[in-house]
Amino acid sequence: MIEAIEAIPAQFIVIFVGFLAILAFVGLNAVLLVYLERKIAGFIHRRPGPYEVGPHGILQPIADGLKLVGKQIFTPTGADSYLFWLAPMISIAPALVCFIAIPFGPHLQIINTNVGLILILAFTGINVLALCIAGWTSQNKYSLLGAARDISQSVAYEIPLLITVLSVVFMTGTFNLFDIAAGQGAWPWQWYIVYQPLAFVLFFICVLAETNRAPFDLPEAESELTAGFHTEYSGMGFAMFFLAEYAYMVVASCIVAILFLGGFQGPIAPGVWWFLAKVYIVLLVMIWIRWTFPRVRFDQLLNICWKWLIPLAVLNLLITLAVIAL
Amino acid sequence: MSSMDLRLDTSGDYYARKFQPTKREDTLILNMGPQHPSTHGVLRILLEIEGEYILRADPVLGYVHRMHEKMGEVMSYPQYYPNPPRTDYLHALAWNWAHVAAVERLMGIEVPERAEYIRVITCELNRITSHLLWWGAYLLDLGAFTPIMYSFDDRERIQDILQRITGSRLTYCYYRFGGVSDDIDDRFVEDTRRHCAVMKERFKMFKSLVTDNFILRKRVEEIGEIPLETCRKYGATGPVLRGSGKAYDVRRAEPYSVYDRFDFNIPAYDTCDAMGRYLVRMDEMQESIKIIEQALDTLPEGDYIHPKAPKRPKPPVGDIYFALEGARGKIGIHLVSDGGKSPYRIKLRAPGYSNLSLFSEVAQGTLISDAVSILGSLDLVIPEIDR
Amino acid sequence: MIKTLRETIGGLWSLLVGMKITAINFKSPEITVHYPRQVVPDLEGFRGHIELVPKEDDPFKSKCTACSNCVRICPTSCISMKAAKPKKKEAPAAEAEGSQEPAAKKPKAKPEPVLFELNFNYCSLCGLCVQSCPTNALRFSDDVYLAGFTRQEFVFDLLARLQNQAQKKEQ
Amino acid sequence: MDEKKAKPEKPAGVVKAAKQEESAEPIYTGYDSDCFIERQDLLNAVQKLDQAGFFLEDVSCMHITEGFHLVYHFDRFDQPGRMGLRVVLDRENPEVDSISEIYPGASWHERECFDFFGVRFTGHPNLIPLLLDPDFEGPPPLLKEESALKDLNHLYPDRGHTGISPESADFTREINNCSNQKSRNKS
Repeated sequence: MIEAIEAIPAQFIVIFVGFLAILAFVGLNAVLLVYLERKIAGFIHRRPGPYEVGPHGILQPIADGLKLVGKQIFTPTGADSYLFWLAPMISIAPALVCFIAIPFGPHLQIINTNVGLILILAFTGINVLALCIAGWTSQNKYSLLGAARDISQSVAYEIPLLITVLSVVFMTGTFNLFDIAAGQGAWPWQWYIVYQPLAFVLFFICVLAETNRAPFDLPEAESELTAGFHTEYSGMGFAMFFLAEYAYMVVASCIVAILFLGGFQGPIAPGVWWFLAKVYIVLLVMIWIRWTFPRVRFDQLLNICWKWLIPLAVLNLLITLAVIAL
Repeated sequence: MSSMDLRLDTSGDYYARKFQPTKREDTLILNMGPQHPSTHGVLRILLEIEGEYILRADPVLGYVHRMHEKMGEVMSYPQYYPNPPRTDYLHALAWNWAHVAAVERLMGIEVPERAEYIRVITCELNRITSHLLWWGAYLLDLGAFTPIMYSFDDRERIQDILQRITGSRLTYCYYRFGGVSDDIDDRFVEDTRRHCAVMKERFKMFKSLVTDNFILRKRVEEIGEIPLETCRKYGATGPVLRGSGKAYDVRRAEPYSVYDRFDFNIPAYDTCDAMGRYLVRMDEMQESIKIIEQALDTLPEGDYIHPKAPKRPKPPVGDIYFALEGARGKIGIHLVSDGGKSPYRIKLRAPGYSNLSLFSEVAQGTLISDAVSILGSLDLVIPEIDR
Repeated sequence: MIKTLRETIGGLWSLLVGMKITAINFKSPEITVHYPRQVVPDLEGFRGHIELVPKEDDPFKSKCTACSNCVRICPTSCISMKAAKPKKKEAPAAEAEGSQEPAAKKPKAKPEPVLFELNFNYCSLCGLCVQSCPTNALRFSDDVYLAGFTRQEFVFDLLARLQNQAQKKEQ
Repeated sequence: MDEKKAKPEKPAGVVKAAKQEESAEPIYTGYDSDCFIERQDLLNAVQKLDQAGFFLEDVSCMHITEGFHLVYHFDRFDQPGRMGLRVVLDRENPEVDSISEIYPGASWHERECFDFFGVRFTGHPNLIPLLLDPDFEGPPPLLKEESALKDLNHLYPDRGHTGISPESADFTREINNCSNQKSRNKS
């Protein structure tokens, strides 16, 4: 028996344990983020937010989760039920994979791969497919419109996202997330945000759009498309989309923290705490933005991308290259 | 997908069948409403869309139709008090006033000065609450959730003030033939003054949070242009008309009550777009505050209701059309009396009815998001439209 | 070009201003009331359903003279009332021939309600009944926290309510 | 607020030569000018009003002994003045030309009259129920019982009920009169 375990490569065990850890991490994060989101919204609105379940409503997300689990699973008439229920799974699975390559601390990373950044960008791209399937198979016109919006939005924003990432990659010369983080110093003036402020802003906007966060939450624009692609999902289907949305937010914030905010680098305290603190600051800003701005219109969203973000990103890349070449 | 034919809704209801797609193959019929987050109640709009562009739009009404006009014919005049405010629950006092004033004019009941002042103050306070709710709800349509919470804060405070006097917070039934049902006191005057001062500060905050916001400007500027001629053809009034550049306000055009004694502007913007309508309403709230402050300064002493006001009025034979300016436009009451104790015919002119009727023309060729923006900028109250 | 650029930068600045405002509000104190633990302090002027006003000298009797003005004026007919003349000790015999005998003989017994019910389900709280009452026998209650599970719970027997209130007062 | 008991203000006659009385004691009726016109003249008259820059406020219908009485309320943005066009329709065949060609906004008002009274508007592009349920069966809801009906002489005493022609000088005078606004100086 022991031999059998020893026969398994160590790497595999690490991945297996890591995967369980990721599941726990994603679940915990979602719970915490839901709570934070509602609490922050509450405070911005000058109301208490969730307050009744547990002290200061701290157990509210768990109650919500239980409610979602207990709900009836409902498939619309005429929907392709296999694809319909596959979509939420396709949505959540890649998000989990992404965490494998993220260095949470100097010694806390599941696999340290040279193509970590590419892996994450590739896997987050799969989410589009999930939303597309969800919208298509829902037999609902609003879902269909939401899916159509999501595809054009994601496709458009992948481009400036990749270009801005490239400018950081050219600076560091590697796609390895650990190396990128390690390449920055412990103090804020040593982070890449100082060298690449424009890239940071562009990347952050793209992240908002890619994760479908307000003001770019067009695929699920409530006042226009009721709930967009997940109009017809109930119970766990909806919960998985919800979970995936928050998981992608966390992944995106991790990338922002690694690329621009020094990752796990920081003075005094252990790296993992610095990393989490930075990730949460980014998340808080995303939540803050959501509760402040109106939603942009669909064509404006694409205009921002094609007319502003892509040229600026290219410009930024060229400047970066010129500086490096010199 | 083949199992679902998105184009031909043969199984649809009466209105969907009447609204068959045109000859084009690549269009979609979309039912927006009656339960849709942006239609503010139970309005249904049938859309024919190509991608996200609207080719045709046709509103379907009647989901909250209650036949208030028939109720008017079977009830006596005082019994009809609670009905008109329930058509437009956001500016209830204006409807209350329209009904009361029409009967007063038909019978020649005198209204004491103090009562007229009280009516002006309360009606303008109510107008502010109506515009505040519109503001919040419009931004909700545009995807900003926070402003409605701020506007409700102020709105609730005004409702607190009004509740002390009128006894209700939404569907007021306060005006009576010949006056109002209760007098106002010093505390009301004080509270109102204080809140007016607070509101002035709040408007600055609203402006920098929302009106100046870049995203909002892009969502409302040059959206839903309604030329003045369209307004005239459809009989649109109120902020919709003033947003199209015509400073037409019943308070000025056919002065009623004591409005001719106050100094206030009629805001008008000739941009004709949703931004024009937005700015008109934002300015109007400030003008209302101006009116309220003037009225409080010059509030006369005296009766709050005419001592000889009839309890069971029986107006003489005749017909009368009385119009006044509601938050959404010109409220009109056509009252025909045959000398009996209930009206022979009472016709309510809801401003939203005419304002909404131009939607199908304006919405053509716009995006769904813009249609939502236009719909919000018309400031619809569906129960008023359906009556 | 420069104009667009300036517009864009001004626009971005307006976004930051918006975020500043929400941040200020984030720090400001709450304006809501935690309902079950706190209640709204000032309920002056609140109009609940109507209730009967007791006589000054006898809290068990209402001022109502059963004129049924309120019943007639109510737009939704939600008040129902039955009137009767109170039975005085020597009255029962006199009652029958009371119509022939003029009232001069003894002070006429004022009619009073034996049943006064309000169907609150239909009430639109217009206040016409209170205003039309010649003896001011009706008033609005301040019963804000009114809730129930069935419609039947909102049919109030106002006479019984008056008795309850009087009993509570006596205790 | 000094209007007196509203007696029907207008003197009898096809045209109300309103001016003489009003200067003495204005009575508020809300109408600065109103006249009866014949059913077939409606489109013509509305055309005239359209050219004069009026907008349509609403179309009010009522059930009377003679049939149906339609009142079109018009008003102006620039020079105030409400104009009422009154049309009387037959009982058996309540039909009138639709004015939605001229005023598209009238389309809904006409559909409302069709709903509530069963008045048919010829030439209306889309005369289907608007406020009522299309499955609604039974007589239109605002029709009165025979015993409750009143006739024109009862409702509008002391004035003629015959229509004037929109081509006539009287009609032009009505249009011009209504911006004098004498009748509502004291509202």
